[in-house]
Amino acid sequence: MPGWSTAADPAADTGWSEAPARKGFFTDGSVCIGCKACEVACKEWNGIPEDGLQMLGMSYDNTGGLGASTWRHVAFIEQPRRPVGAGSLTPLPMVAATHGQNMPASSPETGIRWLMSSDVCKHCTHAACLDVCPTGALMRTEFGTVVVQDDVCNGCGYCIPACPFGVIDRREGPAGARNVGIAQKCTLCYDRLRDGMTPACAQACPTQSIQYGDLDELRARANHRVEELHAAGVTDARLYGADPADGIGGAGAFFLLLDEPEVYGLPPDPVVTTRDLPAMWRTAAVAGATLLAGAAAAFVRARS
Amino acid sequence: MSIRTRVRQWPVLRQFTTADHLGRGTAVRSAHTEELTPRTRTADRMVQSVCPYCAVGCGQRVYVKGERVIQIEGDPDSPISRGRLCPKGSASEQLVNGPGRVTTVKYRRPFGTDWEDLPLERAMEMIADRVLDTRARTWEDADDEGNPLHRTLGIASLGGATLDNEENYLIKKLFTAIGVVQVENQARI
Amino acid sequence: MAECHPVGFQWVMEAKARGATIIHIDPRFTRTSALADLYLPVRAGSDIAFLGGIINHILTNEKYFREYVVSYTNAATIVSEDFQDADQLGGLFSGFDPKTGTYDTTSWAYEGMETAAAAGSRVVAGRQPQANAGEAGDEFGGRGAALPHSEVRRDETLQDPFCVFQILKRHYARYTPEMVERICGVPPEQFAKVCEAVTANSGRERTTAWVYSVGWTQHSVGVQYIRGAAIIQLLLGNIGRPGGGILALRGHASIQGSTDIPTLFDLLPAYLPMPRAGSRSNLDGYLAAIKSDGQKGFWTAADTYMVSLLKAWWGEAATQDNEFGFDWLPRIDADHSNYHTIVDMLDDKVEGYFLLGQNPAVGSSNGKMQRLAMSHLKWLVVRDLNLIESAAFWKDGPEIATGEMRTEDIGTEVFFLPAAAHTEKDGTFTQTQRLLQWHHKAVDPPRDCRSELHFFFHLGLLLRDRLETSGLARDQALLRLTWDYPTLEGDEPDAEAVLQEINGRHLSGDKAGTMLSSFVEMKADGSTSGGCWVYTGVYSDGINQSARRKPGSQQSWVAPEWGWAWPMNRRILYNRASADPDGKPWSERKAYVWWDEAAGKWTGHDVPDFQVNKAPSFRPERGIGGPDGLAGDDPFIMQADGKGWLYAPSGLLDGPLPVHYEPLESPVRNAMHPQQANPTREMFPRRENLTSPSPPEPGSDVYPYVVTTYRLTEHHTAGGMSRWSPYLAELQPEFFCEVSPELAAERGLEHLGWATIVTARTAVEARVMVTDRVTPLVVGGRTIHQIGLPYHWGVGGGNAIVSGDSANDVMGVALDPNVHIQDSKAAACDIQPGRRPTGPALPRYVEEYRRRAGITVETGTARMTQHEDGT
Amino acid sequence: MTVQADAPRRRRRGGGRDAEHLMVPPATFTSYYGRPIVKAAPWQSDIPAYLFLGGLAAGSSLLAAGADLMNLPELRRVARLGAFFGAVAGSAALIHDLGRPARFLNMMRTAKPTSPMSVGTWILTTFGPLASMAAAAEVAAVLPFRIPIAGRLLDAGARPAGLLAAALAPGLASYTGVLLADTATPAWHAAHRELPLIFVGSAAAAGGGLGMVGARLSETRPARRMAVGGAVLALTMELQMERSMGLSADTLHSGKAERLFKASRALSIAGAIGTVALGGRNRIAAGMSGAALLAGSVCTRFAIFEAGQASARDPRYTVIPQRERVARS
Repeated sequence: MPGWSTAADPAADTGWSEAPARKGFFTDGSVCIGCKACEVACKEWNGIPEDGLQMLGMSYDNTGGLGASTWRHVAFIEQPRRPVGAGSLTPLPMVAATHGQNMPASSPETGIRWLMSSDVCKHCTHAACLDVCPTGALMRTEFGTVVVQDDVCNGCGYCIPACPFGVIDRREGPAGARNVGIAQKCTLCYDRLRDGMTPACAQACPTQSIQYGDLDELRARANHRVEELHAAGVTDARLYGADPADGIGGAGAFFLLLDEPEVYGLPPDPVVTTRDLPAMWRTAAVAGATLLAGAAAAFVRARS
Repeated sequence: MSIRTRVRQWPVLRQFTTADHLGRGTAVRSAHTEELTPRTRTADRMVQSVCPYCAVGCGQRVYVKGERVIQIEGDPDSPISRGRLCPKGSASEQLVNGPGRVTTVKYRRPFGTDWEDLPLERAMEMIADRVLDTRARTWEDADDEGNPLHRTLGIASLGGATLDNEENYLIKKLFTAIGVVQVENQARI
Repeated sequence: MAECHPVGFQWVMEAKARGATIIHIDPRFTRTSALADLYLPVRAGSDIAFLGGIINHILTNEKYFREYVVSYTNAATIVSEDFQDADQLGGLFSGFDPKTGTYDTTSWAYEGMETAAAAGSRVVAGRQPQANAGEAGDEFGGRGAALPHSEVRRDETLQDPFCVFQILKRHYARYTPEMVERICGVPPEQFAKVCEAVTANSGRERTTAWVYSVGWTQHSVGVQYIRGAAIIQLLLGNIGRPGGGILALRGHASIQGSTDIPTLFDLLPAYLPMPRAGSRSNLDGYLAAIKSDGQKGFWTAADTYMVSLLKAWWGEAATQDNEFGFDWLPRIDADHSNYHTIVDMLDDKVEGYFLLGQNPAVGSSNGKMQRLAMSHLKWLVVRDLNLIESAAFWKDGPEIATGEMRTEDIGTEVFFLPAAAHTEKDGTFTQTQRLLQWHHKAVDPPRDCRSELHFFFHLGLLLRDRLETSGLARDQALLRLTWDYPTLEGDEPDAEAVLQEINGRHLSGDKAGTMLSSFVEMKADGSTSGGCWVYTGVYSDGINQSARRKPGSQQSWVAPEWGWAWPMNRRILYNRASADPDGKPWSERKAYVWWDEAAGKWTGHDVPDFQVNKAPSFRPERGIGGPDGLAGDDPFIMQADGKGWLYAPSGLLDGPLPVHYEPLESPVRNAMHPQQANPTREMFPRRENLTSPSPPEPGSDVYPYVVTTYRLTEHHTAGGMSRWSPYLAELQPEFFCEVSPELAAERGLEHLGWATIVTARTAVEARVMVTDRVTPLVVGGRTIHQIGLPYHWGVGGGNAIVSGDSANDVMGVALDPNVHIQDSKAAACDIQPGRRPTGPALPRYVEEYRRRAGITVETGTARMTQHEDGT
Repeated sequence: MTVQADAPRRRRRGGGRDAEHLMVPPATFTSYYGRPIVKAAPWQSDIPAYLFLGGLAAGSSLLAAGADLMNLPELRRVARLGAFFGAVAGSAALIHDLGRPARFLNMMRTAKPTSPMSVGTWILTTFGPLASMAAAAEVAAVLPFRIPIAGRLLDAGARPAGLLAAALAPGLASYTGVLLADTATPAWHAAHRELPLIFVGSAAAAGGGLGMVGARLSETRPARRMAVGGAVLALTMELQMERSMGLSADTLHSGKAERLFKASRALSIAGAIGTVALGGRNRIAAGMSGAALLAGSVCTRFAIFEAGQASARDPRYTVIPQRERVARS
């Protein structure tokens, strides 16, 4: 099936032999302090330009969202504090059901809750941006991550609407400025990874809210963390993107959230668009055949 | 690159000749990507430093290439910071190489309406003259009761909390020796 | 802490992961609050009442750590019967002189020492030199005040009505949970949670740490805030122990270092005071004011520290005959601290000003007064990385826009000299835990950029060159100064050579020329040198210990081989207190330093902060002073009696115990005492620094809200190191005010709209952030709204990526009498929707407010509160 | 599932006061401050224009091939030129829309079945020269002189080239439907079962319409049939598409997309009726009907394009259908 890989190991599926263990991020929103070190460390390492000096009024978020010149984005959400455990927690394919969700509420606190979490490219197992890229600028690396090759991309922009998370974007700016006109997104610091280094954001993160490592290990650690939080009564905790059975085959960069995904600006149930591509090609074949047949029919007794 | 190599490098061909038939990995990798190396690796040297912002004292690694700072990041060896930096620390490279940094002397003459340029040596001479002139004019040798004062209140200084101990030491030593007592810094503010 | 020291906060998160309870008490809900287990909003300026409430809880519920308190603190010490507490005198202690606004502190002394406090001379508020008084609190960065001797009467049953413990009980009896609610706006059930958590997590097995920043210090009673925390920690046994302490989170890379090696008017290096004009102005007289031979502890060796300093500065020229050059030191006779200097500038008494990496036009209180003052200077030298507002005030400053200043009329000659960045020079920063860390030079500074080391060394050479032939006595101090540092490439003085001078050397004998390894080796006979005795040891064995970088992963959790901490590489001060009086750890969990009976010495994870061979059972003979006078259970080795001071019998100018006073500008009457504000505060009554009325004065309703200032993670103080950085500027691009939805409704403020904040000083405009994170408080039955202003922005800096009105412009200046720090964390204001007037309309707008409030230069300057009935 | 719309939302607060005011909204909303979740394609009008031009080229090339085989020279000429124009102008639009137009050749680095754009690029780059050759023969034929050698080659190659181009035309016409559908843009992806059919219909309508405009009446019967058939197919599938789109169909009925969509329907219906009623009898009526069908095809492409863009900009079209899908399963 074109465009739809079932391989558990995306690196092996893309021609990498003897690839290292798949790498990823576990971003734990329960310990994020919203310092934005990740945003700056990322920009500094990757030479990304400043992209906007407007105050947005979205709590302390003046970044807005991920884009061509923002590869890490810290979301800030102010909300009334609900009784512990009373937050909504719908089971979603991206949010694996966990045992904590029906725990009784304990010691309701009043006041407010300030959620913070650092968003990033998900480095999907089934990555739509990668699938639809016509130039091969987007590439799966040996680490299982997805990167844009700056020297290849011609800025067709197709990856942008393809991404179910709205991550990748084409950099705007004065012509000639660095990487203007081409698609840009988190590379999981591919260059650093190749030298055995930690990605810049994870290295900077003061509270280890951003953890980098082997994906398998991160998933185990994240599951443990959720159990720990549930035991502590934080029953709102849930993982997002940690399940290989979800619509993108599991994210290489997944999250621990304290509320529904859309509260953080994440889609509740994203599905890689190319999952439906075989069906689309079949429809296209039918359509093409219809056109051909119609055209042929039009010439039956063509002369009037 | 010869045509032949060029053709052999053509990803469409590599899609057929390698395992990456769909052209999403090895087949489409560019030569540039293949040679991708972090700039920390190609740096001429790395020196260990300390973040210049707050007083937590996070360790920094400063990478230099071509006598220019090319990267500043957290030093994992530091038991204080364990390699981590806040946004300010992470922006240190911009502090050093920042677009707005002024690297030449600027001078504003009395009642002047704009900055002028001045050679550094000339500025130093002029400042030395001003110091001695003011000092001579405002010198207090003793108070009304004849108690020694040995000072001037005509000169003051503010700053030091962002400076090195060695610098503060010379500042305090020199100012004290010329009788300037109004030496203060952020610790008072 | 998460907000301003994010990387330090990782350790709080570690503690939380291990089960620690995190409590955040702040007027503002910050990123710290977001991660805390419990957040309590509190009214700005009310913390002494809050802390006092906890002390009362500890005392009335017998929650104190009795063994620690009896053995290690002055709880048992008997105080003079002449002492009268604030509750007896309407909020004043005995000895207050309303004429001078100062205390005669004699009656506060320990029993039998009532005359002693009158030794020496001192600097007092209001700048009047006054002889025959105790030392000022500003000098005690590294020690307690002197005592004439250490013979004190103690009642270890703590029952004597005049023992410190009983005084404490009486003093704090009024600080009930109800009073806390009335003053701080904290409901009793919330307050009880704090009391419960703090006491439950203190004792043998557990410790509690307190962390503060300038939210505690920047008040006219700032020192007493910290004293409040000190009393709690001493009562609970949390000092000198791992996981305990009162931790100051300082905001600048070397602000601790600039206090240790002070760029401060009243100190010489290592907390030796600047000499004062007057009768005791020879070396002996100077030393006698610092210590007595009869007192305990290491301050009795102050003569060795001082002589070594003089030898470091004047070398061969410092001899026994000339008192090692003591007379070359300039004398102080008044408060010459920063804000006094600013006022003197306004009065044209100051001609020249150096600004070294500091931006007072934005970062100091009452920014307008700062800028006006600088316009009176003859010359100004600014050394910075960027063209900060303080360098460019004459060009594009706010007063140019209002017409209050005209560029063509400003006679200030300005030299902007570009500075070297931390990567462009060698040197040490001393961080907030007293750790010296060497940073290595990576590259040469570009073009005209130079380090301060370079600037001051070469300025010194130029000055000496010009005075070479001077026969004037006043020039000898400079001409005889040791000023011959070796230089490296680019004529940069060798910072290591400076650090070596700071460390000190043996000057004669077998070891002549070698580095001192400890300040204990210092001599008063001129045979040693050392520029900062607490730093001695940083170059021990001829090795730059501050440059040690053994990875943390390769050493113990105390990490003693990373950098070097003063004194003597001790990471926790007074760590003798981590063991019980017998020298055993209070608990295995909290073992840190202990007495090894077999080896006959103190040992443990850290360098013991105690004489290493002194057994716990040791008791000195009567009359012995100095280090040898310390008993085996006197952990507070820098204190004159070896004990932690719950009660400060001397050294403070505004009281031996903290008392709640309202901020100078407060919307409410002091609920605790008739006395409204700190009667000993330093004030600057003048047109440029007006104060709005507070109850019981009429007119306070014109400025009905509380305004406080603070920092954001994304910026650094006055912005000189962040507003020029695109990556930081874009994260917080605009000046904003944080208000509650309730206040927004009351004043018609719209989220993301504009608001004008006006105080007695001026008005600023800010974008509005309406947020539930700001909570209106009910104080004494009245709703109090607080407005938060981050203070990072300024107007008129050259090339700044972002700019905006400066929050500090609205704050006034009144000082804590002990340390001369301004009260910039609580003021009275009004807020209105919309942008402020511009041009000359702005001063008129501010003036109209003043008129309505009836403000004159005298407003708010009465030291003793006029009672409501006029008495 | 309720969704609160744009943040910051209004909230009533304060003791009995009527004042409403804006504030940092609490996170009970189901989006992040009303910001989009997915990103709209960065494409400007180049892309919908290309959708039309590609369709025109495809429809025209089929018409040209038929006309060639059936010996309808004028229709052949018009259609060949239309195919050429569609391919060339369409390619120009595609290149113009690139962030780095100078790198357009990088499209030829790979051949990716997972990428409709890659597939389409290969189709177009094959189609383009073939259609050009066929068109060149037409141009050569009307020149007042003979081009040596090349002219002969053109004579010989025009028919095979035209037929090959026509063979590619179904792909060229239909792949663009997949191009849009194979995205996370809610309105496009939801329409993935209909878009290829609509687009081939639209292509046929455009190609036929052009034939009606450019060829003499006697030769336009196939063009009229194709145009009407295409218009009917497109219009029918659009009805089906609106059902498939669910919530995101709203985007076809508001704003710019609504105006375009209405126009596309009106023009297509009018063009089809005109074609059927008068297209075989009146040269002017045929031309006008053809023009209406061409314009209808343009509007169809732009309407669908704009609807997709609008659906990407509003998070409701991302969140609600996903929530509903989860609830169903």
